[in-house]
This record gives sequence, structure tokens and C-alpha cells, in this order.
Amino acid sequence: MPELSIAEALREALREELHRDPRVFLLGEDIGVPGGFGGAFTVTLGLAEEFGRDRVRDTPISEAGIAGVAIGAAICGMRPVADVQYSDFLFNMMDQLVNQAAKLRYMSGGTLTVPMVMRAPVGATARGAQHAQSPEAFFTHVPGLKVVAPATAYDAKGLLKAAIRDDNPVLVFEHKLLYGSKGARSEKGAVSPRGEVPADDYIVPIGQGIVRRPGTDVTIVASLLMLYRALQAAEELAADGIDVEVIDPRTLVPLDTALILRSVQKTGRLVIVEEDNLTNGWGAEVAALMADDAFVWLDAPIKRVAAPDTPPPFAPILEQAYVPSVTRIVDTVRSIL
Amino acid sequence: MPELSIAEALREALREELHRDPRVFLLGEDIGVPGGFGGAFTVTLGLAEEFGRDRVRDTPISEAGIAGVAIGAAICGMRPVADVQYSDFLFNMMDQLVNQAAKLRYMSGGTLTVPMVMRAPVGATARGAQHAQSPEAFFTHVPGLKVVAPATAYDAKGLLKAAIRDDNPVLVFEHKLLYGSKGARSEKGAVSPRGEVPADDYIVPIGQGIVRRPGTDVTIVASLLMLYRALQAAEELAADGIDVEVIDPRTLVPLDTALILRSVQKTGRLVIVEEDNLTNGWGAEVAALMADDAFVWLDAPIKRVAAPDTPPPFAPILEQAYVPSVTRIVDTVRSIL
Amino acid sequence: MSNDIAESIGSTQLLAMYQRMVLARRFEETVNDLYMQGRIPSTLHLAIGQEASAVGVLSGLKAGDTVFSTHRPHAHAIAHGVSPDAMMAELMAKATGTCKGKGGSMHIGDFRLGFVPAIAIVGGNIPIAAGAALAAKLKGSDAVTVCFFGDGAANEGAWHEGLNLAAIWDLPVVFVCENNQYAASTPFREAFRIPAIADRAAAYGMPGVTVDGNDVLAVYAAAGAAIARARRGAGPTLLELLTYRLCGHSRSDPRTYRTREEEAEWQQRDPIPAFAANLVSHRFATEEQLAEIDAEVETILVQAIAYAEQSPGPALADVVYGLYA
Amino acid sequence: MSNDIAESIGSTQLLAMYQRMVLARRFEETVNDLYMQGRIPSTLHLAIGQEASAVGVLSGLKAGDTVFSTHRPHAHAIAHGVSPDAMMAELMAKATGTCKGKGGSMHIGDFRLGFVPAIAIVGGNIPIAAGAALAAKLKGSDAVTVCFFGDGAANEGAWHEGLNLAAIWDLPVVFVCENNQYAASTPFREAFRIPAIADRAAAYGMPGVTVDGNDVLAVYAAAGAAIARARRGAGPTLLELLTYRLCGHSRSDPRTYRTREEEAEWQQRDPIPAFAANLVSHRFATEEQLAEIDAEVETILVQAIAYAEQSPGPALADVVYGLYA
Ligand SMILES: Cc1ncc(C[n+]2csc(CCOP(=O)(O)OP(=O)(O)O)c2C)c(N)n1
Ligand SMILES: Cc1ncc(C[n+]2csc(CCOP(=O)(O)OP(=O)(O)O)c2C)c(N)n1
Ligand SMILES: [Mg+2]
Ligand SMILES: [Mg+2]
Repeated sequence: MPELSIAEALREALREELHRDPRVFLLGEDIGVPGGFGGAFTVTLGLAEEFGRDRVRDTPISEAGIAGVAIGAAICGMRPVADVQYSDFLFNMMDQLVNQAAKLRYMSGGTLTVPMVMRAPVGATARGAQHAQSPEAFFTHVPGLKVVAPATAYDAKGLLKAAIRDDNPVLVFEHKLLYGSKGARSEKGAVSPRGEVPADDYIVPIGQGIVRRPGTDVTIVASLLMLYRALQAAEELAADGIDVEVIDPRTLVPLDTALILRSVQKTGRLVIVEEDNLTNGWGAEVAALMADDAFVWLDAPIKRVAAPDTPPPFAPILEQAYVPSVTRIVDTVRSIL
Repeated sequence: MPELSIAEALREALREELHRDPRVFLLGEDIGVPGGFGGAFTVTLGLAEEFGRDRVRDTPISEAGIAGVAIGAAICGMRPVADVQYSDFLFNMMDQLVNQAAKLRYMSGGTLTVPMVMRAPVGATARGAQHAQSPEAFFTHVPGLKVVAPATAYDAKGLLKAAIRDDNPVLVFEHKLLYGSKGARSEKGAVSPRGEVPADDYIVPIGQGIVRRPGTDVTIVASLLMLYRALQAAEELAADGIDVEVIDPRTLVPLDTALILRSVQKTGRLVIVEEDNLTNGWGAEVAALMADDAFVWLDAPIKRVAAPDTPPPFAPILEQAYVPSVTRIVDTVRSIL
Repeated sequence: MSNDIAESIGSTQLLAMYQRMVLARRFEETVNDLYMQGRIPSTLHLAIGQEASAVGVLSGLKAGDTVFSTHRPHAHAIAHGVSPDAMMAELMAKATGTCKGKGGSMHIGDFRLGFVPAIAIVGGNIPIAAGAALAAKLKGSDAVTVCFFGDGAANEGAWHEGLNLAAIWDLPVVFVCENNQYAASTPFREAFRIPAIADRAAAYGMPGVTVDGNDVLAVYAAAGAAIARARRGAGPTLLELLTYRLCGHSRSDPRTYRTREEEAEWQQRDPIPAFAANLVSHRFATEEQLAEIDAEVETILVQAIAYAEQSPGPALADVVYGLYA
Repeated sequence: MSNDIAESIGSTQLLAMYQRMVLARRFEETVNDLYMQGRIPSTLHLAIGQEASAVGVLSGLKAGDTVFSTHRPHAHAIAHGVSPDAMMAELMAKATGTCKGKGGSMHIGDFRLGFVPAIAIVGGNIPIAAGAALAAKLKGSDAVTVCFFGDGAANEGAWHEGLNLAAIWDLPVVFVCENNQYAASTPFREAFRIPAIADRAAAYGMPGVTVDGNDVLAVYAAAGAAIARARRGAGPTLLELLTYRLCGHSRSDPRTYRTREEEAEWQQRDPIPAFAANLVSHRFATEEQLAEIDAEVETILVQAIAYAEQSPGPALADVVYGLYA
């Protein structure tokens, strides 16, 4: 099986779906211009040449327009996949996502569907306050959307394909430091996991988390970049005989609550790690769910490791202090043993 | 002391601040047109006549414009108070609030301030999916903003004045069913508390919650309309000898965590009631905080009562099933005794 | 009345148009009464006085076309042929309503007829309409999208983005601005520094046309040209229809922000009596035919009320149903 | 070179303008080198080739005026007189930077000089600039706001809303579009169906002017007229400056979406040699004077690098400091 980066896996998913289904098309800023970038993170590179610029459609800088067009095309039978250069710009299309995409089906009495995908890169990479956010939690609070966050190449392809085939609006959050960008596009601190990705068709079902590392002492829930930090923390703790179970939810909405619950029933201890600000992050929801459902099994306070409640700072040294580190995760786990 | 409705108390706060400080001005849609509405809920009625249309400034339907103008005026020394007709339209100005208002000070190294207020009515009143949301939780996740939610006439005046004098962007969430609207503007299910409001100057400090009803058995945290349902639930439960403590946080950011913690230390039981969708509501944050800080004092699972995860439905009968009811609160409290 | 247009339309369709205008008017007057009696909840945004624009535009569409509406959708829906029964049921919050009681007045629609549930966020429908038009174009169909909005919507950011996208991609969409002179209480002249909203079309390289929105045939002709242009792949048009709502913005509006003189002037330009008089004077119809239609409309409304009132409300369990597909 | 304008400016200020243009150019070339050496982190959006627009516009301001910039702010900041030391320190993420290391390249600014920390959300600065102008108007001051943005920004919704508000309220603001023909990789002609962005001014009832953005004196004159108009309370102007970035969009841009021929053409129109030649040929300056300025600029940059490198980084505790006032 070929080993792919996440960017390559996403590109393969898009290519296969464009081949498979004439209703699929891509739109976004700088995704198909000849000689251009293939999107800010090269994911769509080459696709315009292969499928034409009608189906790999460059837009002006008009985020509400992009989202609106995706919605309109979706309700009229297409399967748009929109590219948001940085997830920070989702706020420019917030009305379209929250008030329109998420609600049109319900408010019409279920008489239409909105099968669209919005891909958005998250994560801090020394770009300062307006290009570094991880805004997943703004969307986990929006009924009608689905929210996925693939952390491996296998999941990236499988979840993106599932998202494209889903009849609902799906937000796919991708992490800048996991893409596998190379050369001039590489970033300090990149993890860039490569992984075996089947060359043929498969999906990863939306709504299923996965245990990335089984363990018995503490449960850590973490996604995207934080998953890798959590796994590293687990290794460090293992050296001290502390056996950590690491869960990658993969999908934030619908959340695989049962998987997390089973794990907490076993370990009695829960730490949630997320890259964005602490207050009202999606980790709060996981904590709240377990403070209810898992209460009788809990042996210790539920802990969250997250960014402090400030915008992302620019200086790399500050950013490192801002984004949860392996050390903070290790220390937090120790604090509840 | 005069008894005022919340709309009247807010109007008095605006009038006094417009008198006190020449930097204060109001802007928004339909707030000052001669012969007009005084905003969708009459709060600004008469103020244009008193202070002129320069300082009570009608805008076109341009929410991003309204927010942007408020930000720009604020950094240049004014104290704008913007009116959002329905809080659902906050999504149309989301970039301005999240990426600009909340971040400009931090990302400039603290070299400027953004003293602005955004007033936004929340709550379901049979208007369907796009005019019924209670989006507070989208903003509690935005460091740099403050979020207040006054439930009484006294707090409405005092918190709005505090917000106007605050050097940071403050969102003031007001509830449509608490305004005290009359005649053609009245709404089914309105509570419209009137209360004594000092005619002179005072503020209610941002960041201080209040115990609305002391009790020993269970703590309920609830704001705005839900506060009144919680108090009613407490009365019903009292009839059965269950002694509920009801806390009105009044401010959601910064949250008076200490007050809630003290209460939970005493009662060992916590129920959070909010009007918006369950998943990732601000109640999740309260639950998460207490699942950590109050863990050792908790005698029962933390419960949340909230709307189900759907858009607000139009039909009044569905809306009633949607918005948390006294019965649901009572049942939930009983479930953890 | 431009006789040429009327001739080209022919009596049968002219009468059908008259019927839709009267039905829209009487439907709204009726729901207003029901509202006052407490038999309809919530609020209502009525389009009384704007029927010529709804009917003039939508009479030029064909099956497979798509329509977007606003917070003020009743006249559009009636003009497009959405069932008055289902509309009345929706307003009364019944399970048989166009949106099964989940939508209400502001979200009336019937997607089977290409009428998208109305979008009540001002300007929010604009880029979505562009997307619907893009779908038609990508599918190689000749379907056209019509998108209604008010004067107030033209100052929303989404409006700007949507019009530009439609223009650069030559999308088959007609943007119809019903300039009724006010956005809620805000007069057009306070929100714009230009004489006509159609002038903004030039900013996108799109044709812009302003016509008398109370003259149903003028509307029909102008919209017809724009629809034809879209259908043959020549791109979008911004069509501005000058009109006036002969009623408040919503139920609680005392209309004290405008003068009774101004209202009286526009009352004189009420599109329905004008159309009726012209139909008769130019012999496209007789007084009797019109009276028959008027009577027929009353029957339809009686039936709609009965249908709605006899319909069951939604089941409580419906709250959580119908969100995800 | 229009000699009249140059005469009216006078040698001293002409040389100051030349100095700022060279300083902007050399500052960016220098930070690019430092970036390649790994001494500056993150990414950089350089404005090499666009110095005439920055200097031409900002030379016409006076103390108390307000400036808004974009993700490409270095030339604006230099042109406005922001300290190269503090800018260099910010790029190197030092505590002595313009934003204490919290902002970085995309948020350079110095509010004490009226230069608002640059806003990197495309179009996001537009309504904020309108608000700054409103503040001046409400305070009765004659301060003017200048707001820069690129061609790409003119398709953002916030742009539309901000321009309209400025127009209807006669706000003292000049909207300066640096049309460098591309938004990242996207050519102007793909994103617009109109020949000039200034044509959009008519949609708001505002004057719109297109000028050669590489001719610093033409820019100065056009901006001066717009600034004067704003200062006397006559309202906003949309000023479009035709220019070109003689560099990539950001650090990782191979510029393969445009031809080397096109780049060579614009290279010939590099604003700095053109201005230098004209200054000399019209005897506003001697070769020696210009060489002196060039040398002085190098000294400033050596000093800026030294300052930045010797400056301390922010303390870790600073992360949580400076959010709330
Ligand atoms: C984004 C947004 N802002 C504000 C409103 C509240 N609102 C509803 S209708 C209306 C006036 C609309 O005016 P116009 O577009 O001219 O349409 P008309 O009501 O005249 O038909 C306003 C401000 C809204 N629904 N959506
Ligand atoms: C709202 C938003 N969308 C997208 C981007 C990503 N982005 C940064 S610069 C840029 C191109 C801007 O083009 P233009 O406005 O012409 O300015 P230029 O870069 O040419 O100076 C884009 C798309 C952004 N920063 N903000
Ligand atoms: Mg109107
Ligand atoms: Mg550009």
C-alpha cells in the first residue's frame, strides 16, 4: 500500500470523488489557477488540470459567497467541496454556515438536503492572531453540521470521502502541521505523519472514534496535532509505568460518546487536550458529558489541557507556551494520579 | 424608587451614559428614525429626539459594517453602543467580533483599547430558526470579549452602564421575553420582570454572579429567562422539602466561578439550565469547571438542562418542547437526589 | 398598460396573473385578520401592495426553475403556485404546513416546486441563489434562478459577494430588488447615496434595470427579458422594481415613520385595481370574469382555512426529527 | 513627472519621499534576506514594487490622521514613519517590537502615530476605518482616515458595507485600493467583470479615481485631493492605484501563475529608479544627494537589525498579558 502524507491523501480523496460522481466539484480561493498553489496547502494541486476549471473553481476573496454558493449548489443537487484558506476565515461565512447551511433542512420540514463539505486548516504556525486559530468548538455548538478532524492519512482520505457522500453539511478540519508540506511550505514543528492509504475506495464512517493507544490508568482524548502530543506524553508516562489510553475522536459531531465512556469506565480518569482556548472549547463538552454519564466511575477530577484564554500570540516562543505541550499533558496526567 | 421594566432600565442606562459622557453614541438598524421603533424592542425610543441622530445613529442593514464602525470608533476614543436587532444576526458580524474586536488589543501588544458594547436580544418567541437563537456560547469561547446577561431591571441598568464604561468589548445579551414589551409588541410567555431601579448612577460590576435563592440541597445555575424557570422549579421542589440554591451568573465572561464553587461545595449537586442547544453550550463550561474544581464535593452527576440539538422550531407547541421547561428542570433535579 | 405585452401574454395567462395577484392580496388580508383574532401566532410580514412584482416576475418562469424569497414571502409563494392550503397550515403551525410547522411565515416554501424555503436573514439568500444557478450551469440545464430581496438587502455584504460571483461566472440568475422605499422604518434615501439600486449593477459588469414595480406587465416584460438572458447563458441581471408596501413592516408597526400623504399617493397606485381596470378597458377580460375570479379566490381561502384548522399540529417528538438527512 | 506637483512639494519633501521609498524597498529586501537565513520566523508578504503608492498616499497626511493597513503592511508603515527598529524587532519576535512580539509581520503598526496594527483579514479593515473616520467626525476634529487594501479585498462583503456607510455619512476617509493585478495567485480579470475597481465608487455615490500607482507624484496628487476632500467634510473617495508586486505573494510563492514577460514589463516600471531619474533630471536632487540617502538607509537598516537582535524576547508570562484593558 502506498504511504501518503495527509495532503496527498486528501488530494486522492478529492480526485477519486471527482471521478466517481459528476455532482462533486471544488471551489475556493487560489485552488485551481494555472501555475498556482493548489490551495494554501497544495491539497488541490493538479486537480484543475485534470478536471477542468469548471469543477475546480477559483473564487474571488468572498467567503460568504463561497459558502452560499456551496449551499445553493448543494440543495440543487450538486456536491460542493469548498476550501477555506485558513479556518480563521470561517467567521466571514458564519451566517451562511450557522443560519443557512445548518438550518435550511430543518426549517423546511426536511424537504431538502444540503450535502456540502467545507475544508478548513487549523493550528498555530507563527502567523499571529488572525491565522492560527482552531475554531472547531464554534461549530460543535451548531446542530445541523457535522464536524470531523482527521489526524492520519488513512482517516483523511476516508473521512473526506465520507463527508462528500454525506447528505449533510460537513466541516472537515485539517491541521497545518500534519499536512506533510515540504520545501518552502514546510513549517517549524510540523509532524507530518505519513501512513498507508489504500489506493482504492473506502470510507471512514463519520461518528466513530478510535483508540490510538490502549491503556488502563488514564484516558486522554485528543485530536489532530494534540493527538500526537498526547501519544508522546503517553510514551513518557509509560516509562514511569503509567499506562495511558489515548482516544482520537476523529469526529467531533456526532461524537463517539460511547467509546469515551467505555474508556473512562475502565480508567476512571480523564484528560482532554485541545489546541484552542480553554473556555468553552469542545473539551468542555466532553468533560460535561463525562461529568454526567461517567460520574460514578470517575476517580479523579476531569482535567483539560488547552491554550490559555488569549488570542494566539505571534512570537514563536510565546506560541510554544500557548499551544499545549507534551510536558503540560504529562504534568496534568500526573496531577490526577 | 421607581419600578421599571428591563427595556426601561436599559433605556435609562443609555440616557444617563449619553448625558454623562460625550464619547458615548448609539448605532444600529431602526434605532432612531423619527416616528420609528426605537430598535426592535423599543429600548432606544425617544433617545434620538433627546440626543440627536448623530449620537443615536441609524444604520443600513449592514451588520459587519455596524460592528466595524463600532470598533473603529472605539479605538479612536469613542464609546459606541451598537444594537443588533436579533442576536441571530451576530453571525453576520462574526469576523468583526471574533477576529477584530476581541484581538486588536492583544495583537497590537496592548497599545490600544476597544471600548465598545454590542447589545443583542436572545430567546425563542415563535419566530422560527433564524430569529430565536441564544448564541451566548459562541462568544464565551472568544478571549478578549466580555459577555453579560442581565435578568432583572436593576442588573440591566447597572450592567449596561458597567459595559459602556469598560475599556473592552462587551456583549450584552438581553432576553426578548424579559423586556416588558407591551401592547402590539408583547409576546406569549413573556415574564417581563419589573423591579426597583435607582434613578441615580450605579453600576453592577462585570464578573459578579448572585445567589437569587439560597438553598442547601442542589445548586442550579441559570441566566435570563431560564433563571425564572429555575426559580419556579425551586418553588415547586420546596413544596417537597427540596431546598434549591439558584445562582444567576449575570456575567458569563468573566464567570464568577468562585460563587458557583462555593455553592456546589455546600450542596454537592449541580444542575445548569440554558436556553440554547445542549452541545457545547456555556453550560458545558460550567460543568467542566466544576467537574475539575468541585470534584471532591460532588455527590451526584452534573446535569444540564438545555434545548435539544436542533434549530429552534417555529410551531409554538414544538418551541415549548424545545425551550427548557419548569417541569424538565424539576425532573432533572429530582433525578440526582 | 403596454398593450403589446398584454397581447403577447394573452387573455388566459393575464387572467391567471390577475388571479394570483388577488389571491396573494386576499391571502394576506385574511391571515392578518386571523392573526388579529389570535388564530395565527408569531409575527407576519405582509407584502400588500407588492403583488405586481411577485406575479410579474414569477409568471415568466417555467418548471425546473428555482425561486428564493425573504422574510416577506407570502406573495412570492402564492405567485409561484405554492398551495394556499399548505401555506395557511404552516402559518397556523400545523404538521401539514409547507414546512411541517417547523418554518413559519418567514420560511414558507415548497422545494418540490423549486421554491426554496424563504430565508429571513436579510441578504442571506443572495449567494445561495448564485449557487443554485451555478448548479444549473454545471448540470448543463437551462434552469433559471430568481432571487427576491428588498432595498435594505442591497447593503449587506453577502449581497455584494453573491452579485459579483454571479457576474464573473455568467450565472443564470435574476436578482430582483423589490424597492419598497423602506427597510423596516429606514427610508431608502437614508441608506443609499444613489438614486437607484439598479445602478449598482455596473459595479459587477451586469445589466441593471429599474421599472415600475406596480405595473405587473412592465414587470413581466423586464423580468422576462432578464430571465431569457439568463436562460440563454448570457448571465445575470439586477432588476429593481419600485413599489411600496401598503401595510406595516410587521404586525407591530404603527407606520409613524412615514406620512399618510405618501401612503395615500401609493394607495392610488395600488397594482390590483389598476391591472383590473386595464384588463377590462383593453378587453382582455370582462368585469364579470374578474368578479368570478375574486369569488373563486374567496373559496380558495375558505378552503385553506378549513384545511389548516382541521390539520393536526406537529407531534412533540417532531422537535428532534428532520435535522440530519 | 508632473513638474507642477513636484514644484509644489519642494525638494526637501521630495527627498524625504525618496528616502521613504528606498527605505521601504531596502527594509523588505533586508528582511527577506534575514528570513532566508532563518533569522526571521513565520511568513512575509512583501510590497516590493508598491512603494510609490504607500509613500505617495501617506506623505499627504498630517499628525492626528489614522492609517489602516493589511497583511502586506511594511511599506505602509515605513512610509508613515513607523520606527524601522521597532518593526525589525517585531519581525524578529522581540519584546521591543511594535506589538511586543504579539503581532508579527501581518500586524505591524504603531497606534501612537495613528497607524493601527495592520489587519490581515482581507477586507476586515474597511468598516473599522469607517468607524475611525466617524470618530473624527463626531469629535469635530478634521482628522482623516486612510485605509489601504488590495484588489482582492474589493470582493469582500465587509468592503461593500464599509464603503456604503462612509458614503451615506460623508465620512472623512480615503479608501486606497492597491490594485497589484493579483490576489495571491488570482488575476484581477478573473475576479472582476469590470475594467477598474474605482468604477465601483459609483455604486455608493462616491467619487472614484484610478491612477498610475507607480508614479509617486501622481499618487501624491490624487491622494492629496481625496485627503483634502475628506478633511473639508466633503466625504470619502475610492482611489485605485495600479501597481504590481515585484515579488511573490508570500515567502513560498514561485510566481508560476504569471509570466516572466509580464514581470519584466512591470520591472521596467519600478517606481524607485523612475522617481530617482526624474528627481535628478528635473534638478530637484543631485545624484550625490540620492546616493547619500541610499547610504543613510543602509545605516538605518544596520541599526535596526542590531537593535532587534540585541532586544530581549518576550517573557513567557507575556502570553496571558495585554488582552483585557
Ligand atoms: C441580517 C439581518 N439583519 C436584520 C434583519 C431584521 N430585519 C428583518 S426585515 C428588515 C428590513 C428589510 O428591509 P428590506 O430589505 O427593504 O425588505 P422589506 O422588509 O422592505 O421587504 C430587517 C432590518 C434581518 N432579518 N436580517
Ligand atoms: C478574509 C480573508 N480571506 C482570505 C485571506 C487569505 N489571503 C491573504 S492575502 C490574500 C490575497 C489578497 O489579495 P489582495 O487583496 O489583492 O492584496 P495583495 O495580497 O495583492 O496585496 C488572501 C486570499 C485572508 N487573509 N482573509
Ligand atoms: Mg424595503
Ligand atoms: Mg492584489
